[in-house]
Amino acid sequence: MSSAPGKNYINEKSGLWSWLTTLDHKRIGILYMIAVMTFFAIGGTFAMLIRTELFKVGPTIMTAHQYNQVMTFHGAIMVFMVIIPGIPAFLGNFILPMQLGAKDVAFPRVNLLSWYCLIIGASIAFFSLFYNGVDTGWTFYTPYSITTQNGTILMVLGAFVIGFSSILTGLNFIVTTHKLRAPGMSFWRMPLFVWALYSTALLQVLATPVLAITLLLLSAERLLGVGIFDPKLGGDPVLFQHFFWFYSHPAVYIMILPAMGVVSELITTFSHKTIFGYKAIALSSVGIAAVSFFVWGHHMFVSGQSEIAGILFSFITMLVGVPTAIKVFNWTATLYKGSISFDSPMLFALGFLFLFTIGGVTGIILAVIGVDVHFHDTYFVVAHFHYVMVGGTLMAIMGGIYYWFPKMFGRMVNEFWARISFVLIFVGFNVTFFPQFILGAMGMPRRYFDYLPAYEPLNRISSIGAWTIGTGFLVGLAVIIHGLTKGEIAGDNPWGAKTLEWTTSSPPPHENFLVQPVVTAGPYEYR
Amino acid sequence: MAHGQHDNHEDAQHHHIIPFNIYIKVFSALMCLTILTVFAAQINFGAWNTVIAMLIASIKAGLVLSFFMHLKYDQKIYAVIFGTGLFFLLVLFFFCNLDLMTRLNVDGII
Amino acid sequence: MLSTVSTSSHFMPPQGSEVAAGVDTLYGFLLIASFISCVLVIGGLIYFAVKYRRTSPDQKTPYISHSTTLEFLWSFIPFVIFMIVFVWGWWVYMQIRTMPTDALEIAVQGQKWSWTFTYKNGRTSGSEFYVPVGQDVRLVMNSVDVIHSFYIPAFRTKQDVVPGRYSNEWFRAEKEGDYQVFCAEYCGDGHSAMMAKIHVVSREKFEDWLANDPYKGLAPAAVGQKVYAGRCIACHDTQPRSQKNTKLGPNWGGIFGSTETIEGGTAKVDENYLRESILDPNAKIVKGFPMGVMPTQAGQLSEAEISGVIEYIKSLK
Amino acid sequence: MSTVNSVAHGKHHHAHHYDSAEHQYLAAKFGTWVFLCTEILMFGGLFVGYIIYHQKFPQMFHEGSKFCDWRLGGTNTLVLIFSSLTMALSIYYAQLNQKKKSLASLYITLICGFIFLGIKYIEYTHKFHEGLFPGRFFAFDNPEEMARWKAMGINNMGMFFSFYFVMTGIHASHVIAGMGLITWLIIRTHRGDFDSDYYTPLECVGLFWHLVDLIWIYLFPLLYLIS
Repeated sequence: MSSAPGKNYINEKSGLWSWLTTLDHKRIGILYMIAVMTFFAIGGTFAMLIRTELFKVGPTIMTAHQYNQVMTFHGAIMVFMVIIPGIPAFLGNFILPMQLGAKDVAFPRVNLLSWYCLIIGASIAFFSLFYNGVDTGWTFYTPYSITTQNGTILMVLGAFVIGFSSILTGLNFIVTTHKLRAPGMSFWRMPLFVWALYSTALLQVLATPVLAITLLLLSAERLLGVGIFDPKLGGDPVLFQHFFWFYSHPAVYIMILPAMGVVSELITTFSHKTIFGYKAIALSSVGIAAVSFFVWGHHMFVSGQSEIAGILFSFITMLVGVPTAIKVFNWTATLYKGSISFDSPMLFALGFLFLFTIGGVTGIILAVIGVDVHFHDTYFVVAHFHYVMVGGTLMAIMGGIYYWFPKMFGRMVNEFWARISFVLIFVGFNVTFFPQFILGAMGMPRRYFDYLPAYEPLNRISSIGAWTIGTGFLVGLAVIIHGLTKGEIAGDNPWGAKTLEWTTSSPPPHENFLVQPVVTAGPYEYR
Repeated sequence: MAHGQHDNHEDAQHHHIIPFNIYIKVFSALMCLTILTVFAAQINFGAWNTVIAMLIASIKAGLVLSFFMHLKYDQKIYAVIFGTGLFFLLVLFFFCNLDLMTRLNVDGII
Repeated sequence: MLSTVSTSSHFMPPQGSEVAAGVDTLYGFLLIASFISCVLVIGGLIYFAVKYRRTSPDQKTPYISHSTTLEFLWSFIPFVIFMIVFVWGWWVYMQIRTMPTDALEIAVQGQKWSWTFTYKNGRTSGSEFYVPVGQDVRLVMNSVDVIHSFYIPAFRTKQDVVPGRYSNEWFRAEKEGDYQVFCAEYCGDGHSAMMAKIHVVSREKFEDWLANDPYKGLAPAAVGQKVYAGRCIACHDTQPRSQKNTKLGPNWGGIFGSTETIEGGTAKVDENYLRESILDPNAKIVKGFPMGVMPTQAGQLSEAEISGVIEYIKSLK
Repeated sequence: MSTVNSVAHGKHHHAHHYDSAEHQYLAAKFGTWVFLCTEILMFGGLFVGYIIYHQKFPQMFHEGSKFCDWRLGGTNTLVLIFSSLTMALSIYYAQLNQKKKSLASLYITLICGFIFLGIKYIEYTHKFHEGLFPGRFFAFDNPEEMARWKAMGINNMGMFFSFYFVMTGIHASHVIAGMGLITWLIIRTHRGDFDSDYYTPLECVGLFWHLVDLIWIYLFPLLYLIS
């Protein structure tokens, strides 16, 4: 069933039903895009509410109880529904099979099922709003989560179902990478985005099941009172934290590894130069993925785990720093003697490098156990992970959207406004989160509805920055919508990139390639 | 792995068929081991009770994996996948247990 | 250089202890190392971006695939630095976590959303406590409900307080003064109000305070005021009900003798109503306030204290 | 995976994005093994919890295990092992193109599933009857035993039954899921979908069913044989 001329995956069939039942990985990618952008808008609104509330000392626009729910929803939505599916399930779904030279992912139905898992899980989670909401924070720590209001169980079940979405996507990507590579596409010829997604998929498959069982036990805790995590019945709440972070630390890399993959693509394309140290970057993805399973205890340095465990976790955490450093240095080295053009995707990639470097070094500061005792659960941590998650992952998502937009929709975005959105997001981001490092050093704990007057000036700056980021993302949304309808028609390869997805037409036909590509060289042959 | 996908389906065009009597032998062995583990549980070996029970269970699991699940005859990658799962499970167990075993000031209130 | 950084420009709270100075020195080192690596990466990035910007559409670039030496160097050098800071951090951590043997022991109890401190002689205190300067103090902490975390920024120390077991934390204050305590583990609506103060005073002052019956010679209403400041202030204001309610619970001002609108009816605010609200807070919920937020104070307050609080509420206009 | 977008290729279909039916078979099997890996980690979390609390409260687990009848558990073990054999044989017969024997094996597997659940039902109702509920709802009413436990320092007997019900409950849900899949296989075998060239679903469901057996092989001694 190869496509007729002029037909592509978008216009091959029409009607909402054809989209909701599609098995085409590209269409499913677009479904993910819509879902993730919607969730991002909701989570972002909650973020704006948080920063507005924290604009001044004392209650501003809500009560403490409402604040805690807003904070919980912001965290849970952004983690489970935006950043985790963001790059793999949206950009990855669209790009991975094309970069491998495949016609689709290995299991198209499972792929669609995984989208429905996300939607159903998210609906269940949002439904908790009608059952008094949730105020546990996205971490669901026991015993607080056992004793608080009933909405918690819906949120927990929602996260459980979304977990399946993540597992199924990961499973699909692993099998696709192993079984559906184009002739000649050896592992060492795969683009770095594929390497990153493959490492991510390993994490999704190996870590998420433990989250599933943890959340099931938490539900059982509330419904059946099993007492496994309830100190009143002999259970150990610290064990819950072990189980939770066994998933949630690798989850941090589920969020950042694909972003690193996107950045590898962007840096090499817009430097018009082969990537520096391909193997080192590829292997460091797998290395980060593997080591990430051994470090979860650094989220628990002051939780009451044993001192010996804490020190060991601190040591292994240092080891994760090494492959991360390799990546950052190799990206910078790629720029050397390059021919760098500053199209909007590249601006986001450079922004990523800037912010991720700061996020990375502050991560090392937090990994030093003696210093972390002071910084743990303060705004320093909040600033650090926003530098990595927003400054890293969201910058990469934005860069990735602008980069692959011509391929997805056959149109270019408005370059000028895309750059404006970058400037607003980049500047706003630093204004928002840099002061939070200082707040953390000053000792302001996180998840605070109210704070001492001494913290007010920096909180004000932070809130102003947040509104700037919000504006930046609105501009970004406008750029995307404008590009969809009125953008200039793009060629097959507007950026002069070398990976396989650029060899087919834009937008690609149903089966991606009219002729099965055969690979004879590495992915970044700029000679 | 130089040829991408095409190396995937040259080596297994004809699937190995395990002879009937091997299935029956494995089944008999599993039955005997089940009876053995029940029998062993009636005798008190002290702390070794659990170890013996787990050892027998692991032998049974090995039989099921190798023959019923064809791991012995199939591509090694499947064993690698399964082993990876077990390995990371051990990681979870190791660190949780390390924490609980080395807490110096565990004075339970209840 | 380290000490300059660690005292002037890194925004940490004033150092209250020797351990804090140790933490700050390490932090200063980390800041400098971080700053240098950021300058290297970000500076290199900007330098390359400017120097090697694209000049023509068909510009060619050299094919530089890798350099084993360079890649080894920039994995090995960070590795060495990481190991140095790890060992240093370990050493600092051992100082934070090694409990002194001959210390003043104070039992700390966390409850939503207040801290109670009990000394060996039975002296208890809510939301503030006194310690002598230069004395090792060990806190033996537990929680009656959920996980809290006892965080003293000036001493750079923090420990989660887990229900079902005891946690330890120690400090030795070097300077007299008042130090802030926060709850650093999210524990619900009053989390950000769950604070306490440490008063570091001279040994004589401390002995005085310790020997003193806090309520000696006080009228019941004054006793109530002290209890209020220790336990109730996180959630209740003393302003009249007509004022805007800014805290979790209802304002206290002028409620005595009034008729309160509660869930499913009204109630007259008298001594028995107040007593019930203290001991069984969920029996009657003032309309507009959530159920199940306030924990019972039964077993937490003495009879004299309960009466004191009621008298104090009576006195509020 | 063979109805939509499929390519006619001899008797059997394979989806458009695979080169051949064999290629698709290997991918499906690969995916199944990855899925089994996730199952291992999910159940594994429970096992880790079990071992940790067993170390913490050995006597409590020891006493609790006395309520689990090894005869019923042992019978269930044998039933599941036998069903694993028949499951493996159904593939064996499909490989030999013996449809009737393959079908018979599947029916026996399904019946074994029912027997397993029946015995589980007997065990569960017995425990409910005695008030042996998990955790907070533990309502065992035997003053002598309670006094004995108290003397031994056991005050959270419910936790054993928490583990018992959660572990066997999740396992039973897998048995039910497996039985649903086997029913689907029976329907397709009746229809004549499978032969020596194409039996991918048999193989994949078979792997799942063996895993369920595998987990029970560990659950049995951990819950029934530690007293």
